[in-house]
Amino acid sequence: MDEPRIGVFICECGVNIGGVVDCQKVADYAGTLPDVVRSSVNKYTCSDSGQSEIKQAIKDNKLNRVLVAACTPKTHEPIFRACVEEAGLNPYLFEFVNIREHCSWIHMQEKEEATEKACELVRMGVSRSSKLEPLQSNEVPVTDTALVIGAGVAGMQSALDIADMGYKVYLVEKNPSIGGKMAQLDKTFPTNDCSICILGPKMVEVARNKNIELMTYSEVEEVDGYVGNFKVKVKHKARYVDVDTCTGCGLCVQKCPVEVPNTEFNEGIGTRKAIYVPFPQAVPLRAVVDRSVCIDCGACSRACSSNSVIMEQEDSFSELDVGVIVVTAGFDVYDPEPTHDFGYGLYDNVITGMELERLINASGPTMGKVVRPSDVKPPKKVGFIQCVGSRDKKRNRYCSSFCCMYALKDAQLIREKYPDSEVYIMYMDMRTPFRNYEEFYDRARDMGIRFIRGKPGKVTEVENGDLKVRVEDTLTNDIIDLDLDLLVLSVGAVSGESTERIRQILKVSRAADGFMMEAHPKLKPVDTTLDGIFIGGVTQGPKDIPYSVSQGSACAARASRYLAQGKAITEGITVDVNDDICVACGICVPMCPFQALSLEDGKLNIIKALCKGCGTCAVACPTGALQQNHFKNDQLLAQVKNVFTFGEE
Amino acid sequence: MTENKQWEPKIVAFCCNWCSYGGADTAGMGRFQQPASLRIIRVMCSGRIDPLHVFNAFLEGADAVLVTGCHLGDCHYVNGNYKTQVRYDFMEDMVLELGLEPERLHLSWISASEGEKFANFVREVTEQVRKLGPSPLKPEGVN
Amino acid sequence: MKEMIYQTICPGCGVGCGLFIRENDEGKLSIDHMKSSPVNLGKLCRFGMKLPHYYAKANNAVNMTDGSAVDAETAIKAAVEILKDADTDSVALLSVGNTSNEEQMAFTKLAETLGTVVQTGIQKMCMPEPGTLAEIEKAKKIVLFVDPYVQYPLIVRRLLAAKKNGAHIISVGTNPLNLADETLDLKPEQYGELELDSESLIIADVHPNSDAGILKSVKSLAKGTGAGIQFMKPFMNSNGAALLANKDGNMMGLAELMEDIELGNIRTLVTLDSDPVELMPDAEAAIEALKNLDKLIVIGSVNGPAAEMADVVIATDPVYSKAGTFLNVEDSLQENSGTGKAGVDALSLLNAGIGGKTFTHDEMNYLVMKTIGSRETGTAQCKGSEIELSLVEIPEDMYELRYLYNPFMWSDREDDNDFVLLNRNTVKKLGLKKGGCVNLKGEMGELKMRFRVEAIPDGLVLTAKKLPIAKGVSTAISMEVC
Amino acid sequence: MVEVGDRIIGYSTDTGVRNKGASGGLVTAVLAAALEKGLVEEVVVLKHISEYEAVPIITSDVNEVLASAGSMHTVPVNLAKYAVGKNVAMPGKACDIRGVIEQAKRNEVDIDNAYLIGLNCGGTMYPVQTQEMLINMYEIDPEDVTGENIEKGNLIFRTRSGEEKGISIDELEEAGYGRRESCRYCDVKIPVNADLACGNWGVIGELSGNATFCEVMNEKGVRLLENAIEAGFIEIQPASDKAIAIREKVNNVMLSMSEKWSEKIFTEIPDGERTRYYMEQFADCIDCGACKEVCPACTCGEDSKCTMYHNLEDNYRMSMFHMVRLMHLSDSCIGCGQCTDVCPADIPVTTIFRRFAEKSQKKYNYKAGMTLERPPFLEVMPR
Repeated sequence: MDEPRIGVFICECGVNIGGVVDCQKVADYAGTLPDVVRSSVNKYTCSDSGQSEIKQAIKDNKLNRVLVAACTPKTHEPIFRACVEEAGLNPYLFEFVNIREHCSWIHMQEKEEATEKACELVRMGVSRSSKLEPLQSNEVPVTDTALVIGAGVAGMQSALDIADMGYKVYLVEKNPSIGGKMAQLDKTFPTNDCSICILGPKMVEVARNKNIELMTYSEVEEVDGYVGNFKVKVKHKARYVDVDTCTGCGLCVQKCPVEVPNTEFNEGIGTRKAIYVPFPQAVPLRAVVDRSVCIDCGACSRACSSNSVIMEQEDSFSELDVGVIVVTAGFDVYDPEPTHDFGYGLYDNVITGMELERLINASGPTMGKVVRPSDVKPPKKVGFIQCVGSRDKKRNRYCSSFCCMYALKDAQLIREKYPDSEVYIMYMDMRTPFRNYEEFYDRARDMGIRFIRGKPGKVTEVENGDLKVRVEDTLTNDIIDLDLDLLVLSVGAVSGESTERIRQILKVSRAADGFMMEAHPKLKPVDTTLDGIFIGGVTQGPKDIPYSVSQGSACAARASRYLAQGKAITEGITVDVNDDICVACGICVPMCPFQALSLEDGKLNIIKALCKGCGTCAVACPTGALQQNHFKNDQLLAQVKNVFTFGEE
Repeated sequence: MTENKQWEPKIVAFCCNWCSYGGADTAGMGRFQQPASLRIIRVMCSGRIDPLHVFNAFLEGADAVLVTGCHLGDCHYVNGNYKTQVRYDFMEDMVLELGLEPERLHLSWISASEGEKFANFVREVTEQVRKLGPSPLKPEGVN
Repeated sequence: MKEMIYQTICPGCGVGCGLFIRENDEGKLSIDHMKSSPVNLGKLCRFGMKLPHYYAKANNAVNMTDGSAVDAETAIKAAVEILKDADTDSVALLSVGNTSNEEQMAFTKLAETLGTVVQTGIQKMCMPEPGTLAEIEKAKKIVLFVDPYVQYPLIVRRLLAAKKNGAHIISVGTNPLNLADETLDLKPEQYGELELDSESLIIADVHPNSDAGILKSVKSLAKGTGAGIQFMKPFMNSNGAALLANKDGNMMGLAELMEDIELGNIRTLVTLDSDPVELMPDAEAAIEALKNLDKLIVIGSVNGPAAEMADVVIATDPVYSKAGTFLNVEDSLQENSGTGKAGVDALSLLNAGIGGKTFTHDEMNYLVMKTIGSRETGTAQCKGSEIELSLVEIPEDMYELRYLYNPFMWSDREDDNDFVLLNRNTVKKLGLKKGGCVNLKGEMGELKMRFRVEAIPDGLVLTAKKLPIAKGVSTAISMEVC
Repeated sequence: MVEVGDRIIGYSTDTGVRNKGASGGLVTAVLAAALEKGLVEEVVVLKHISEYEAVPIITSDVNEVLASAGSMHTVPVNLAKYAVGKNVAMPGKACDIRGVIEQAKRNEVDIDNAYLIGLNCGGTMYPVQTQEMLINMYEIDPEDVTGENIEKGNLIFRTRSGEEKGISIDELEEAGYGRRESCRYCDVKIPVNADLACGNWGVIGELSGNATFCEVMNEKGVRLLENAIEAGFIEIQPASDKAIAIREKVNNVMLSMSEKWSEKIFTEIPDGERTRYYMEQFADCIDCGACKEVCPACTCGEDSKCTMYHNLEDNYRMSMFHMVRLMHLSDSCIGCGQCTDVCPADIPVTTIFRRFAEKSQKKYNYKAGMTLERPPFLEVMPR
């Protein structure tokens, strides 16, 4: 590397910086620092003219380092890196100093101190800049297949989009049928069209698509490798039915003597047999045996004309090589049972929204008849309580986003089916953004559904399973006692156990709400911090169907960038080991959460593509042989050293 | 620095790129005013903060050192901040045994949204250190 | 797996630290601490700890004639031819004490055959009898004319022990020492202020670049007050070299010797483990001077810069594997466990070649023992005159660059002392930046150096490293920020 | 056959070894058998140089083993760094074994193939100081000494003429002689971290002085003993309850002595004075790096974090080198005392490092060098 020649650009950011910090003074000071060959002040360094000045200066002054003192690198570093790269400089030779958020904006009244601090921050930056080294991103080849985990509506959309782009997709679903939560729903807001009627054709499309290899009743067990080169182990749970020959005729189901509650699809309302077809529109439409309740009587086997029942079947495994992974593992509905929220689990006639979906569904256990559990009679007075398990400091702080809308939908459906019923919705805030949602809310009001702004304090059961609900209407400050036949809890979403299991296998970060964490809340909403792994649907956080579908498509688009290019560019800021110093003690190896480090033949081996550049291993390294590029010890210590000066300076 | 001004401590803060550095940004965006005592050094993950860096900061003349990162469980790199916690416990024990006052070394988890928390933290530590005076490890004639 | 373990002493300075050198079957060297050594209890300084590097770098001495490698016989033959032709008056032999007594004795025999003497690089001077280093611990008042930390680290513990025993330690010099109770920057005429008595001890050192004026003052200070004096020496066998050199010859200082070479008075130089280029403060000047020689014969275990210019190089065994004995600054006799006799054997053949007798290592050892047994003690050695060097005048607007000579500088040791020392006023005056560097300008050029701030007197710049911009103990330089 | 947990008394079957080696030559015989029968390829032993000096050597020559120095109280060297061969047997004091275990944690020693024979150790002494002590306290010419032993709190020397003279350790240490400081407060006297824990404590009756008490600590210990029995090199018999009790008693006496010393040496330094104390202690450091070089818990090469970022020009109030080392050793220091031994400026390095390490290791309920447990500083999750 040549002697450092640093160009310093101090940004006034209009008056944001210039109004507090004496930028000219900072630039003059910077000019006296070692290795600085030019320094200047710009009104807006990030503007076109500011950027062209940088590029010009790189040429004119033969700069091999550029330092900009302006706002935060979190937003503007990529801009300036691109700028210096255009002028032929390695982007990692750019150094950013934050004198806005970290200086002018927080010392608005102390201009002198702020100027002095800005000088010091620039000095720290210059010292670091002198020690920066050019870095190259690495290229790795990408296997042109994708794995989609979870075949709900988001996963199906994602799989279809990737498949339609011409790439092979493995779609893994833990349940015997694809479809996810949407298949369980009755109608969909705000159009009230039948859920399965719109989803069914899509499910068939998935099954028919030649590029999609569907793996139902299967679970991802292990994932190894890195972007472009994932090795995935999938377990195919024994179905005890030959999927290839079964026609889903249902004869076996009729003969099966064992009947158990249908918890899988009907929320425990109604029953199913030990051998069953998940639901009429299931894809694949094949039977499955629940061996935990099967009595091995053999009745199904005898009933089957195609000899498809195979009781000897065992779990099998496949190993997949995929380039990218889309996670649409879905969610669980919040379970109010353990905490008996609003008497759920104690009183028969307190049900969840999902249970109501199955009750109200024409192909559900009651054939669409809404009845209350205690006496199987249609309710006359129905209440909905919103935000159950959501927006609650003791449960989950977040808003589950779709509960308001489904409550409005279900309330309307009840009013339509039973025009003489009274329907109350007890809410904290009704949240109805997006097209036709507010109109849907208006329609509900027009239909005579009554809205009470307040969260009920107490629910008590009176005689016949009737319920008494006390709620304070916070708009009128009235205490209202409602007598209800049926109380529906608008429960929200939680990240389920199986989703958490997938998260841990993939090592995707977990957000505070328990859902998977995106790489950036705004700019990378479906990316994860792990290259080549994307998250969509409620896996990422509660959202409704259109949003989930969009994310499914977004995941497909993001993922196929790798597939289309056939290569991936991995992090430039990785760790490197100096073999002359490394003593192969192996202390660093377990420090890496990405399995990038291993000891091989008495030498430390780094898989660059796995390294995310956090640098935690470099701290554990006793010799200092392991160094995080761009944040090397001498680079950081140069900054530390330059915090301080001889007092006289 | 002019002679008649009161002594102002120098505090070195190590911030992780994703959370606490963002927290400092948010403090700026919210215009939460702070004493001009802090010098932030950015690392990608708090797990990159080496006792080496912290001790060097003290030896160079830091009156206090702040180790900051994402809240536990929120690490961008799975578990970097747990490692930070492990190492911090050691650093803290060492600093105490070395006879430095406990107020001179702090650990705080600050998310990118907690600008006000960041600002309050800086204010509190600065106030504490002002009372303590310069660090006994500060080399003569350096500030 | 077979390891060799050599019991030897450290060649770093005259203290004579005992240690083991371990050579594994791949020839890699490492050290083991010899905790039973009464000199150092197994402790070693930075130089001693890095000894394997020194040997790895230095033990590559190869027999050569005119720059090409030859076998020992050829090299010796070539040297014989040179010495045969040489005129007795213009031959000089130099050995400062980097080798065993036996080789030293053999060198003296060679000198006798040639009709000359072995020069040790230190002019003849009245030296008091050395005391033991353990006596340092008993002194009541100690005056240091050396920086023990940098120059003779293994006496630090002695001084600390003395301090623990209540000694008052005064450093006369420039660098504030942690172990000193006070640091005084005294001129020789002010030495009276030290108020020494017979329970006091002066520690100073003698090396080829010593300031003769100061040495003289120090000696008279000791004489006048009855204080003891311990002269430290920079070479492992300085005392042996001084003892075994021909006693009545004309002993010159190294500077004088170089001057004679420059003037053409000396036309043939034979060195034994002594490299004038490394020993002189200005290497360039030394090289220029050596170019005036007709012939240069280098005998030794080290391939230094002089060896590169030599007409003949005769390789001897590295110190650790030599057979032989050494006298440290206490005059205590130490013995190596090595068996290498290449040096004595070569000198024997040389001697025979020019008409002298052959001899063996054992014969040399006998003579060494005999000499040591019958050595004269105390001031009886003192004869002849002493020459004073003049001190350099430093102009008002310049700084004085002063060398803190340490023995390890002559072993071409890359050190961490890669900086100069100056004080806060200088920093302020020049506007130096923390972590930055300072540009030093001397008569021989410019140099950018990093610096360390110490409480030293104004106008002074100290270095413990040879800098190519200045020659002599003390030089006027100018400085600016860089 | 031998089992883990067995406590036995044993001796060499070879009379020559039995008489020459300390306490019946059991350890020498076990080592020789391990080498002869191919259980190990190399053995680390002390090569005798003088009564006060020995050098560790790695050898595959049985004769070197038989000629080795055995246990010498005046050779305070730590053997850990010599056990880096692939398949090695090593006799050693508890601190030697602790060092090997720390080396194994850092991948320098293959612990499964390193056979560690522990030797009870009440402490070691400095050779030069010991010679001084012989003259001043025992009035014996150091050259006349042929052997030494610690028994019942007395340090006993044997001379050429066959005489023995003993003085109590307390008395010697009072006079400034006796054991090294780190040995005085060392709290592992019986090397239970080794594969075999051997020593003469608990050898009573007619075998006294002619046999070794040995506790089998693990499977490797079983292999060592069985190998030597099969080879016909040793004979063993179960230790009596009385023998076991006596060994325990000796150990307890030694440990309570350690505790007393520990209290005496590690007096609490008040809050306001510690910084100055440590600064003063390190002020005489000449940066030779010897303390790091000899440290058995350190496996770094010459360039390491403690040296690479330590510059003399920085002129800090405390040494960066020591700060980093204090950190790295606060969980890994085994208290062997080597660093103090080799410090040319006589800085009580070990004692200073123990001030940090004692606290840390107590806090994490972790004792370096005793098991293969990962050092707490290197844990991923907080304990």
